Amino acid sequence: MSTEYQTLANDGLWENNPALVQLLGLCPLLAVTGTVTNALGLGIATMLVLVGSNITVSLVRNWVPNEIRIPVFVIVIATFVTLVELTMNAFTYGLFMALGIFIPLIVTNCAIIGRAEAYASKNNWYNSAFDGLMMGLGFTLVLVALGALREILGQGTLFAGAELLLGEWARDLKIQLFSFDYPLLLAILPPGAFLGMGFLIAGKNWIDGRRKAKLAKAPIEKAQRARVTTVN
Amino acid sequence: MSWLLGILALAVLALVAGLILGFAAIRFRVESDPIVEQIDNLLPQTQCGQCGYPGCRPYAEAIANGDEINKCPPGGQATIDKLADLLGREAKPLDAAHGEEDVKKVAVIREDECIGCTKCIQACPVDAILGAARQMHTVIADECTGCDLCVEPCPVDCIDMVAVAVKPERWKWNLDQIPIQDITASSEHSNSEDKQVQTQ
Amino acid sequence: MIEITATSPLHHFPGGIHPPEQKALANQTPIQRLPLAPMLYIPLRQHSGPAGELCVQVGDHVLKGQALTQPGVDNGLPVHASTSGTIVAIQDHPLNHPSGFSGPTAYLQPDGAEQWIERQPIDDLSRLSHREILMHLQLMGIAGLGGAGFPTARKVAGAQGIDLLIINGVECEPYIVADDRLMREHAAEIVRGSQLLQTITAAKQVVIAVEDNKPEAIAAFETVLAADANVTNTMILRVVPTRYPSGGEKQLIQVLTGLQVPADQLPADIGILVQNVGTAFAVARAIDHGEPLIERVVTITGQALSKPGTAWIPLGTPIDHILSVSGFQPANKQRVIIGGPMMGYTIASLQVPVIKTTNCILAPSAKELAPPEHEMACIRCGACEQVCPASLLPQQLQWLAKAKDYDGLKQHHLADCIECGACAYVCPSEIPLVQYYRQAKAEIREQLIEQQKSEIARQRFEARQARLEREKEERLEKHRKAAEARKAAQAARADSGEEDPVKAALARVKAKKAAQQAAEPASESTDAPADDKKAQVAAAVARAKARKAEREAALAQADDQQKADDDKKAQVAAAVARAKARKAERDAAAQQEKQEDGESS
Amino acid sequence: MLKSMRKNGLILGGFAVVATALVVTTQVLTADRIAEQQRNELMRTLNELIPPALHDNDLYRDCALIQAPEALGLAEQPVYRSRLASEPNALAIRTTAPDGYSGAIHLLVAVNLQGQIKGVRVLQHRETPGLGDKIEVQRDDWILSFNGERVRTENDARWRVRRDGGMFDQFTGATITPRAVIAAVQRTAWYAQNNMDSLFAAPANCIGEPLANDPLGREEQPYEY
Amino acid sequence: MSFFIASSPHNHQKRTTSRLMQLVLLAMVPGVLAQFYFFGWGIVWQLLIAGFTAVCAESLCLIARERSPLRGLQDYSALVTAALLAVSIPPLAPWWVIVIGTIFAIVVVKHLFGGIGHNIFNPAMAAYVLLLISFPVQMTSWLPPVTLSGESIGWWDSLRLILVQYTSAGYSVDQVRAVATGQLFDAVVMATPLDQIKTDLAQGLTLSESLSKPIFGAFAGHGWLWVNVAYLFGGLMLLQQRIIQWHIPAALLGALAVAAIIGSLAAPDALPGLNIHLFSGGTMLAAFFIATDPVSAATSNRGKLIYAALVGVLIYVIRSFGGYPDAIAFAVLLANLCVPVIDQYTRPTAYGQAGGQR
Repeated sequence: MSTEYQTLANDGLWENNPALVQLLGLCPLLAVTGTVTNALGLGIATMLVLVGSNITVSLVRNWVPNEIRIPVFVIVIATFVTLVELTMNAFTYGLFMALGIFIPLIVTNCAIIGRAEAYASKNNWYNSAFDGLMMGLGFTLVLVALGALREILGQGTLFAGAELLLGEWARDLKIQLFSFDYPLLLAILPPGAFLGMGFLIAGKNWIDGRRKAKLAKAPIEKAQRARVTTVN
Repeated sequence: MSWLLGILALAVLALVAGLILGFAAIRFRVESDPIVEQIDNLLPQTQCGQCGYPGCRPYAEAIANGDEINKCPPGGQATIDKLADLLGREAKPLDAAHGEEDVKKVAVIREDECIGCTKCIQACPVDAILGAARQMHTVIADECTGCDLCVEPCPVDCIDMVAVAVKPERWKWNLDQIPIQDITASSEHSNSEDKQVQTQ
Repeated sequence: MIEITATSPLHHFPGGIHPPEQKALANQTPIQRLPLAPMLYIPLRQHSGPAGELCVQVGDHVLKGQALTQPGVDNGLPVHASTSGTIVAIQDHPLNHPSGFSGPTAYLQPDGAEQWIERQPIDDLSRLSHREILMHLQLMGIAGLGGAGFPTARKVAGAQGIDLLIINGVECEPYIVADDRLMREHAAEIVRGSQLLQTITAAKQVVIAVEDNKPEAIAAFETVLAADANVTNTMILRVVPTRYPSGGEKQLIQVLTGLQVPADQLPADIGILVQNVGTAFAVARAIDHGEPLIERVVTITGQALSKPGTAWIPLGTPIDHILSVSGFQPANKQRVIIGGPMMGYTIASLQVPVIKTTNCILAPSAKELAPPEHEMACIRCGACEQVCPASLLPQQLQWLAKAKDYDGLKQHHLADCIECGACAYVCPSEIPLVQYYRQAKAEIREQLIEQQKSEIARQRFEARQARLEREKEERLEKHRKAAEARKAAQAARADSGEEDPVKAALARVKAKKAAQQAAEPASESTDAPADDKKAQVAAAVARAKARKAEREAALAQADDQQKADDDKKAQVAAAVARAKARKAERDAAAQQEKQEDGESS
Repeated sequence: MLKSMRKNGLILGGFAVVATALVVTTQVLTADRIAEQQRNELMRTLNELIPPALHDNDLYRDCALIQAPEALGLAEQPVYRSRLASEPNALAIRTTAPDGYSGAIHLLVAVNLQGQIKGVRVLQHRETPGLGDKIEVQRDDWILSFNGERVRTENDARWRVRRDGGMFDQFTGATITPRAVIAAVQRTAWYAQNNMDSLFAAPANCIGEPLANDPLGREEQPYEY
Repeated sequence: MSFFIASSPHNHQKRTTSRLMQLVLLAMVPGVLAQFYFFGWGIVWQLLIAGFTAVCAESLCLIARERSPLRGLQDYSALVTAALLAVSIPPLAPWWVIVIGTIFAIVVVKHLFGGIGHNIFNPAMAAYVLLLISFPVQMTSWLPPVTLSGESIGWWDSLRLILVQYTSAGYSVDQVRAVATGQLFDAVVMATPLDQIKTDLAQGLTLSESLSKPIFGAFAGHGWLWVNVAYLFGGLMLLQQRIIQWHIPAALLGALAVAAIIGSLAAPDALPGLNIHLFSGGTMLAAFFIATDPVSAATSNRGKLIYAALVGVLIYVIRSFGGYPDAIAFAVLLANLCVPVIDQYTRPTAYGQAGGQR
């Protein structure tokens, strides 16, 4: 794996994670992360759209004049979202129902148009595809983490309703970790999503801080100083 | 038939939008902001080159073209914050590779050692050194930016970078740095050696 | 047109506090004269503004009232010998300043004779021009005795034809009673000074303002004013309610007139001038008696003193002398405060002298003024906002100051803060708010200076670049001309047709010479002969080596204390190297001299 | 300027055409599959209440839209009719309880010819999670307590929560929700009993009307962030 | 011996934050006593648990933030938060309710926002809302006042109910309540007067029918009236001691009263009147102890008036038309959100900034 791909992967999954760092796509992120299944479903949908739109935008980037690039990106993204929506409707009907309005809302997820604008419109298609994949994966991971957090705290389960996404066999995937007499409703309700998100971001920053503290001990390479004046 | 209509409608819509955008692109073009000026105004104008560019203005141009904003040790964190504010970028800590923030200094030539080679005069970016060939040189302290570019060219190593002495009227109220006279020694006029610092 | 009558309503300024007054400690006894200190330390700068130019030398004998400095090119305010005696030193001495810095100070050893210099009173003001009167005030060293010590002549010069002259006898800060005692004992002279100031400024009206907690001072003024029918037309006494900080210039103006001085203006801009009673007194002495400002009333108070009171103190008297004759019993962590408890500053050394602005020396016991406790977090209770006389948002300013948001501070009008300390006084979390503001103000001021300096640096840099560019072009131009000359020569040769070897060679040489001359800026090349250069370089290298050795030696010393022997060796080596270097240098210099002699002869 | 306008317009138009064409194609390809999915989903719920053994007609198609504001709520509600050997057998009626704690509760009530409740399911609600949401069959058995009950009179006093002297439990901390559900089921059952014939006779004018947006019976509300 | 350098002013009004908070705690005593009298030992245990949890949470947070826990605890603010939360929740709520609430208040609402002085929201009220939406059953299970049920639960049984949810005789909270009340009253559902009205109105009863129920007594609800009077008394003590100023209580109660009068004139049979609004629920506690929290309230006097009036109106609106019977917490939190805006628009004009009026 070349460094280019490494950088892309690191950016998408951690350094420049669309959800944790760029704070993009919060609307679906906070709304559908009640369970891991929902989170995973939306994450995969977003990832598909992201990869598709990134490839397409990258392929057409040289033919699109600057002035109309945004409308073109929007058309491309809207098309992919509709395709994904129709496909999910046809093949994972239950999940489609559960995710409700949030599938079409992917079209307004700024993470997607953000990547189209920031990366795909300046790079070749295979790099863009990889970037889309990594960004999508990063987004999905955050969704799933938040979903797991809220599902465990709110219901004491994991993978409840996995059959909606994966078919009937997945019904057994559900893990009942513990059961409450009184679930922590806050975790299920939208404020819980905000709090959970806050804690995830805090966690990431904390880890970054620790890593940086370790890095700081490394010796610093002196940069070349320019001579402003010439001395004969 | 309905789908054909859909395609047609969208195509027309897109066409119209494209026309409008094409029109707007030409009609409402704005000249770019003189951002370099604004950046240059924030830089400390020491002209020290520690950023890797020959002078503050070249660095300002580089920043405008996307270079990092944390390469200016004389400006320090305050300058970085202001640049971040101006450019809407994230304020980063000073890049240690370019040096560290230091107290303000001026160059002082040990005049009895100066051989009058004029090398420092040529090195000074703000013409703050007076002198002529084989004459003793001296630094105009008020004009010196403390860039220390004159130190290295000096063949006899007679230039020192000295921290600027603070005058009472430019004192910054750092009470905890005041040396306290020991009260038992208060009757003696000489400065007692064992100064004790007592802070609130 | 502002007009104040004895019955016109008083106004309010927002906020304000009522700290315990503690004035009875020192205002019960008349103003004393203390024994003269064995040495006076007279700082050359005792006011806000540039220092004067020194006009005495070490060893000079000076008379009482003799100027030690004169205005000079900076138009500074002179200081005078407070008594007769000898100048034994002029050197840095701890300044009467919160920073604890030292500054140039004249050490005056009194001879005890109190021999006055010849005084030149002004009998008739009308004989002198306005300019001459102001010059006289400046030469007498008069500065505002109430606060910052702004030169009175300059303040008065900026306030011509004003509506209202306010003589400030409010003295609102706890403990301080210097003005109180002065008003009680010298009301007539204060009124006289006020009249003089009125004449000088051509003010239409004079108001003497006194706080209602000084009944004796009020009575004294009433007696004086009643006795003189002339003054009652234009001069009235107003008694203002006791509330800190009503003695602040801006607050007093608001109380008396209901007007506010706009933020970027001076009181004179709205037709008002405020002078302290002490200043009025000093003006009277300076004009009627020709006495320069060499002493002032100082409040000596606090429970760490057994004999508090007020005294005429010659400027330059060190604090420890005053304290010791007042029965100073210091405790551990003793505070000695110059000024009052609200706005005064602690000093770090008792050697600091009394200067023109010193109105109070406060040595409190820990019981009466408890030392500050730990700063706790701000709970946004808003108490500070309720007491701020400038209607600022102290707590907001505090957050901004802590965040170093200087632009935000400017927007919140930090500059309008008068540092009265009311906010910090009421703060339940004991946040030293004023300290934060002062630091922020200093930082803002510093940034402004830096910005101006950087602007100058930019101009100089750009000018230099332009100059270099110009020089380069000139050089290129010379090259071009030389080349043209060569070409012309060639052309001439070609034109001549026949091959004249001698001519051609000559032309070649000429062209070459021209080119050479063009290439080397003649003025710059003052190349010393080779041997001189060599010597110079040798000397320099030797010196550099010596310095290196020295540095290494020093390093070694610092690094390893145990290796004292090595150290010594290194030191010796360094010394030897240094000596060698010096010798080489001398040689080089001698050689150079010779060379130069040779050249000139 | 004209050149730029023409170029931009044509490119954008071209993109629109291609994109729309793609969408249309996909839609054509998935249409059948989607319809089937919707049907399956509907049948699953219906079959829970009226087991396949009790009918041999196509419930999915034997659907009538009925408007009965008094009993079923303001909207037109689908009624699915189960027939065995062409004989009327049972009804599944969608109904609305407008007076839930946090708005309307949508229910599906199955009644047999005798007016006996075959089963009740909550299709959609916004009751407080942890309190009112015990009306969901996934969370509590409470909704099953209707099975086999019958409404005897129009104001049958047994059809109350226990605290009001009826026969149904309430939940700890929430009485409004059960009250609303009980009242709605009662109204619906009473309506069905009295209009059995006309309900079966109504023309089948809806096919596969979806019961709710959310088969879990719980609506994830589209909060507007 | 040495000198001491300090910045001016050197004298100081000796009323520290610690002292202020202590006095606030002291002023809560009458209210707590009233609650103890009417609702039994539960309040005492809740206070103890909350106080202990608050001290622990505060210390841990301070240690985690590398500050001295001893100095941090000295300001007593954590205890005030704990006390406010403890008096707000039902006396027999399980222990983990108050523990979760207190930890949330201290850790999330206070320290994650930067510690005392930096929290935008009133910690006790934010925690109350968290508990209310997370554990609606526990948070709405109030006991009928002892004076009404005639039977009190002993200190030991109260503790057992809080810790293990069963008395020594094996009764659960619900059973105790049912036994204590003899099924006289609503044995299961919430028993506060405001709750009762809301439930009754939802059931179709008229206001007067609801008010004729025994829980209301003569004026504004058994027990609750006296609890409110006691908090009013404590609040007046704070006013007299100048710990708080009149602006917030006056504006809050005034706005609430005006709204209540208008409401009951407009719809006498659906909206309860002045007496119910002022002396039921947590009105007095809110007016004198909660809304006056300096950290999350507006700062200028004008700002305080606006802020508190907003709280008053919000309390009325939410009580009358919202989903929850009492509305103190929501109203305070919503008003907290508005504080920066209020502060911005009630900024006094600084000296000399008004433009030179000569």
